[in-house]
Amino acid sequence: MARARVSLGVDLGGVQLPTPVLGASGTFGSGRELAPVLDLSKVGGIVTKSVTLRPVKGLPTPRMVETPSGMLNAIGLQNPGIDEFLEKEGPFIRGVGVPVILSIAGKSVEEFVQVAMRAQHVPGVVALEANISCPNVERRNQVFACHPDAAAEVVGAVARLSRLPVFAKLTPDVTDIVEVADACVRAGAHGISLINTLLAMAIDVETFRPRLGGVTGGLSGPAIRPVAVRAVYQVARALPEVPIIGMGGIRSARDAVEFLLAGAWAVAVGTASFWNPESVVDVGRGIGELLVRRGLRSPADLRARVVVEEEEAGEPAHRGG
Amino acid sequence: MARARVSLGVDLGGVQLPTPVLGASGTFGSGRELAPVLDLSKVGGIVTKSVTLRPVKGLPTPRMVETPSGMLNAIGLQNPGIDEFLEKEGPFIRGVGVPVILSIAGKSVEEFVQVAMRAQHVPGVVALEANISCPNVERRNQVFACHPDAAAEVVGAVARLSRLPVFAKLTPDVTDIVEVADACVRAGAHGISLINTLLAMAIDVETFRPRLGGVTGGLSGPAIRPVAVRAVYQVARALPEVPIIGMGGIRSARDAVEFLLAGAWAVAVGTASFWNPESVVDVGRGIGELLVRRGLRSPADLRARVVVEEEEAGEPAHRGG
Amino acid sequence: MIRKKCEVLSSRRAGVYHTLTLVAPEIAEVARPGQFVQIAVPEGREFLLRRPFSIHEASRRGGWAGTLELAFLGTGPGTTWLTQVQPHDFLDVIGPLGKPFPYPRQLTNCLLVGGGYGAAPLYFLAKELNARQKRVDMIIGARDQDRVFKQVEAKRLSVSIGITTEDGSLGDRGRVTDILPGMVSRTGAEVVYACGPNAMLRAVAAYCADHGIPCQVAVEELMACGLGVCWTCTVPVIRRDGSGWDNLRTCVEGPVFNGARVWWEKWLREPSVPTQTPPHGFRMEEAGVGGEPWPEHE
Amino acid sequence: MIRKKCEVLSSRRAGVYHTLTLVAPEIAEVARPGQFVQIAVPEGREFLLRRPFSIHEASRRGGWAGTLELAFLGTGPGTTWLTQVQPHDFLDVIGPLGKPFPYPRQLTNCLLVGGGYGAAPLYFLAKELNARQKRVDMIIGARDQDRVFKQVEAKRLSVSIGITTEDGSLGDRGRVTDILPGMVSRTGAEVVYACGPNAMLRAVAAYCADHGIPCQVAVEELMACGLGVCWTCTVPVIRRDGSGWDNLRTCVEGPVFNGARVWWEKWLREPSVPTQTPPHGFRMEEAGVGGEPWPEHE
Ligand SMILES: Cc1cc2nc3c(=O)[nH]c(=O)nc-3n(C[C@H](O)[C@H](O)[C@H](O)COP(=O)(O)OP(=O)(O)OC[C@H]3O[C@@H](n4cnc5c(N)ncnc54)[C@H](O)[C@@H]3O)c2cc1C
Ligand SMILES: Cc1cc2nc3c(=O)[nH]c(=O)nc-3n(C[C@H](O)[C@H](O)[C@H](O)COP(=O)(O)OP(=O)(O)OC[C@H]3O[C@@H](n4cnc5c(N)ncnc54)[C@H](O)[C@@H]3O)c2cc1C
Ligand SMILES: Cc1cc2nc3c(=O)[nH]c(=O)nc-3n(C[C@H](O)[C@H](O)[C@H](O)COP(=O)(O)O)c2cc1C
Ligand SMILES: Cc1cc2nc3c(=O)[nH]c(=O)nc-3n(C[C@H](O)[C@H](O)[C@H](O)COP(=O)(O)O)c2cc1C
Ligand code: FES
Ligand code: FES
Repeated sequence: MARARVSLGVDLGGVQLPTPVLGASGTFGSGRELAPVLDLSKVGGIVTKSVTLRPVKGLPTPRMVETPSGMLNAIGLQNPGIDEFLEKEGPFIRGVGVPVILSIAGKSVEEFVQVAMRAQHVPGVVALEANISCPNVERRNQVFACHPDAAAEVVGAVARLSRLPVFAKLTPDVTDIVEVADACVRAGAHGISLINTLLAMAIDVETFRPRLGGVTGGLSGPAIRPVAVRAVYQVARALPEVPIIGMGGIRSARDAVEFLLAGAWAVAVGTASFWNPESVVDVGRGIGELLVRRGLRSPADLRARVVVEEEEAGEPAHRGG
Repeated sequence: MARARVSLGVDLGGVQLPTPVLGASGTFGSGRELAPVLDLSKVGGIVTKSVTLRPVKGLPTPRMVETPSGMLNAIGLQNPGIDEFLEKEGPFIRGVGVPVILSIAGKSVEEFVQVAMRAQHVPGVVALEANISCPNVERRNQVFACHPDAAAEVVGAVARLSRLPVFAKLTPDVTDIVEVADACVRAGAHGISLINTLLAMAIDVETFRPRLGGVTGGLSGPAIRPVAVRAVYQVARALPEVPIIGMGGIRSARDAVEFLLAGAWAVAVGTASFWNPESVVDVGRGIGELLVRRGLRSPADLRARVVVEEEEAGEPAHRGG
Repeated sequence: MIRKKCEVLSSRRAGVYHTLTLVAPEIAEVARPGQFVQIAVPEGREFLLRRPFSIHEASRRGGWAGTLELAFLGTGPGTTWLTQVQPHDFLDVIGPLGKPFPYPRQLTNCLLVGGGYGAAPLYFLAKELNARQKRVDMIIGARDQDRVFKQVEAKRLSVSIGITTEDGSLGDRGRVTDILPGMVSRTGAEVVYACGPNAMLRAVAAYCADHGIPCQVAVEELMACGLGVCWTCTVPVIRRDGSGWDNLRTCVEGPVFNGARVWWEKWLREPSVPTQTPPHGFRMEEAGVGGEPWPEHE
Repeated sequence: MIRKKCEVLSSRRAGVYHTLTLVAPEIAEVARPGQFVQIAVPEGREFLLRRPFSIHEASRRGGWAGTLELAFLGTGPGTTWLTQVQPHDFLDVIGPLGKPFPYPRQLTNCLLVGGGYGAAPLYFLAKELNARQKRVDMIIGARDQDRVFKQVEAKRLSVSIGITTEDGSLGDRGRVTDILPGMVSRTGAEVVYACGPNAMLRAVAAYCADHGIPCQVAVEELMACGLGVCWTCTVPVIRRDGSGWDNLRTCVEGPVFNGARVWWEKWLREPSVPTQTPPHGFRMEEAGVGGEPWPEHE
């Protein structure tokens, strides 16, 4: 009865999801790989592994390190390139029956645009996610998402030329993430995906070698959740009208609700799928139960509902110490 | 015999420490509080809780939240002000017999300078640590360490007017930490302390309220170690001549050695002292044992020894995904 | 403050509560009622911080000499783990920590008010007060019958006891503050000691302040270290001379505070806090602040 | 690929190794030698990822029907925890994963080479090969006597066995590759299967490639998921047509690879890698690549 009135569906400004919980890019494949251990019909959607224009072989192993409550990865965006990807995964995407957000990556504005143009006509793909938080080799030690103007350039070009809504995927490794998000939105981003991994490193104290073939890598998992919730809170306060897909360390419905309360419109589960491939479904179900318990009707009823008293409010400053 | 040749002492460009392991600011008091459970004569040094010009009452509780492999704190720099601090702690600092680095904080360049002037004449204080990664209320949502020029302004003023070497304590919440570190050094910083906590947030999913009275807070503990090691690695590669005090999630000698290999000249233990108040001593002893085992003579023999092959080298870029 | 690896002598259930007896002669020897210990959690878990527990019993003499007893509820990961420790396991314990309950100088009639597991330290206190020829009466409050903590022992230690449960399953239905006035007049209470949920302490302290009864409360606040170095555990307390207030550390200046001096409105964050300045001094006068009925803490 | 909560039937020590028997009929039914399972670690720990383990035995018939056996060393936190699981505990298991060892079409003489716990999957393989009327001989290598894995069972399953230990405490002093040539000629080996440390596999594969002996190796690489979605577990493998190479996933396209097609120099990162292009094709020819002696994996 109470349950009957609850719907898990969310509307990301026109992008309809059956549940607010997506499989995060690079941690869910295209969904196909997990089908044997997961009821795909129950996921909110799938964000594909980022695809580039040409095939990328990626970085040498080791490509991962376990760290306290998290892990580092340094894959280097290995992927078969957009053409082979569409050939191999297109039919599956068409038939999977849940919304697919295709994640695109590239080293130049031009490459992003070309991938987007090829990707946008695949039935089943409801949106693009521009992974601008990946290595930009044209400007060393930089990623597009580290600079509002560079980010806007990429996202703007893709948004102008593609018929699909574009989510800009941002990194927390910036001085002012709101500034970057704002620039992306002004440039035409439909929404913002937060957060990508944190740039990090681990060293083997026996061999003195970096524990990743790529030397540095991205930190993910529960360890980063508080940073991700903060990023979502900051961006949601500044851009309340902009759909936000929140992620970073989510492994339970309670974790996900933290993101919704902070201002996310939907969430994505990444690393948690590695140990519990059913996480995306479990988290969705758990959100439903919580809604019932609270007498709420929709995940949207939780959005940005965090209670911050006026005296406390104001832009968050660093309170450490 | 082998042990006999090993010395744990390190020289931070003139600042001599008996061991490379310090108690981190805000987690070690002035050392006095921990004396009953810790042999202070065995620590490498003490970095005091940050002191401001006037007394600060700090933020409302709750002031901490436990998070996966870490914790958030939002103290708001509660302290009695430099005058009462020196009155209360001066005698102890004078007599403690290990180097004390006095951490200073403020809302303006002027305040930093005034605190520094009062602090510098206390016997036992061997250096100042300018905590420029604390809230700067004159520019909301900003901390000095978020902007190279602001950071340089503060550090430069303190360095010019104080007879003590100044370490600039930086936050990882920036787009380019090397740029900030470089600006501080050019302005006269003697060394760099990395890292302060990451800006983060947690929300109570039952009450919908932030779990910190300060709304946002700083993430510390093992969870952030890979971010800290990366920050030290970046700064050490760019500024090999500059003494670096590395910290962030250190709880064992192996953790500490990661920082030394990445380029730290010394390390500080923060959160780990909360569950093991003897951490600072245990980590120091463990480094000594590792030196013996490796047939090395000094912690300096580990400094920046991480082996990065040329093909791999180049500025670290974001490798996530 | 002593740090020791303490052997677990026994781990028992007491209703919904668990009690743990530790072999800790050095700590038991110096422990006083109201103080607490910090217990380290096992390595390799995703939670790291020590957990604070009041000292329920500290036996210095007799068969259990040199032992500490703790009583707790298995709620989150830390206390759940603690319910699973076995006899002969060793725990890393730091204690005794914090300021104990002060004993009254002249006054003799003491009323002890405990809520939930908050009653735990009051049994240790009752024994010490009895040993000092004070009259002890007790009020034990809880949500329901199962949560009423050790009523039998309470009866043994006090002249009279009152019990309240929110569901009325035992004693009077309601809260401790409902029967507080009656108990105060019946027992001629001159001093009140309270430990339990902060909201309960606030209500007890308010009543005592309004009626000029000296009141000591043992509070709880989140603690990262328990050793005085992190400043996460503060409570706003009004200065004895009324000149202002300070955020004092529960782990060092507390957990026992003068109930009349805790600035409850600010601490427990009523949205209705009108002002940032402390409430005017009269309460403190009535509560005998200034000429307090007990010696200042050393 | 099946996910099940599997009851632990037994947990035993075998020298320095531990063996775990799990009730897992669905997985045992379809498991083949060379495949592995991913075991979830308990919640609340600071390590999160599943641990991969080769299938040492899969009993489909007889007394132990429907069980899986794993063999492992307690090294880090995950395997140390696993040594402590008790009978009747339940483990969250995903399997069978990866590509199994292919069986030769016509060739009959099989030499199985195992190092350390790497020998574990070879016993399962030996049984399946025997069941197919193949001749099985084995080489078991280890650091020392205690690390020689189940030599008695090895003897039972093979026509002859050779043992090497680095300290000479059992069998020949040295490495498996020291006795490999002799064993090959003595047993008339036509096919080699190897599992063990990657460095050992590399040496075995090099010998086989140089002597034109088809060689299948089961490799190890760090795995975050084991399910094919994270791409952390890749190994550089030369294309069958020699046209280039690809980073293939150990958990999907492996862990069993054609030893002649693995680009060892690149994978194991010899500083001496001269070039970024794969070694020229001749090895692959000799190793019979192209016209491979076993059916391609489905
Ligand atoms: C001085 C003092 C004495 C205490 N005495 C007792 C006692 O005798 N019996 C008993 O059952 N409990 C007592 N508590 C509360 C007890 O410390 C918490 O219940 C326990 O720490 C919860 O840990 P957890 O992992 O089970 O729960 P979690 O909620 O997961 O703990 C998360 C974090 O919050 C802290 N925390 C949670 N609840 C409390 C609380 N109520 N007070 C302080 N910190 C908290 C924990 O220490 C931990 O750091 C006392 C607390 C204090 C401050
Ligand atoms: C296909 C495959 C089959 C395996 N079969 C066996 C077996 O039958 N018996 C056995 O004892 N071990 C086996 N291993 C190795 C085993 O998975 C590791 O020893 C184990 O994961 C170590 O976990 P830990 O927490 O004890 O060590 P840690 O070093 O703390 O593990 C840290 C991380 O590194 C990974 N890791 C560490 N060592 C290895 C390794 N050698 N290979 C892959 N990942 C590793 C862990 O999975 C974990 O993610 C196999 C590995 C693979 C890839
Ligand atoms: C409770 C707490 C209080 C802190 N207070 C200060 C402070 O006053 N000044 C400062 O520079 N850093 C402060 N820090 C940051 C630490 O010095 C250290 O940089 C950070 O915690 C990372 O190290 P860790 O992970 O070992 O704790 C504080 C950290 C904690 C946990
Ligand atoms: C192994 C791995 C690969 C990833 N690959 C990508 C990728 O290709 N594109 C992308 O946008 N994000 C990628 N990510 C980042 C995740 O999508 C997600 O933003 C991040 O991991 C934080 O969420 P989590 O903590 O739930 O994993 C990857 C993460 C992991 C762990
Ligand atoms: S808990 Fe750290 S100061 Fe009280
Ligand atoms: S371990 Fe994830 S793809 Fe192989």
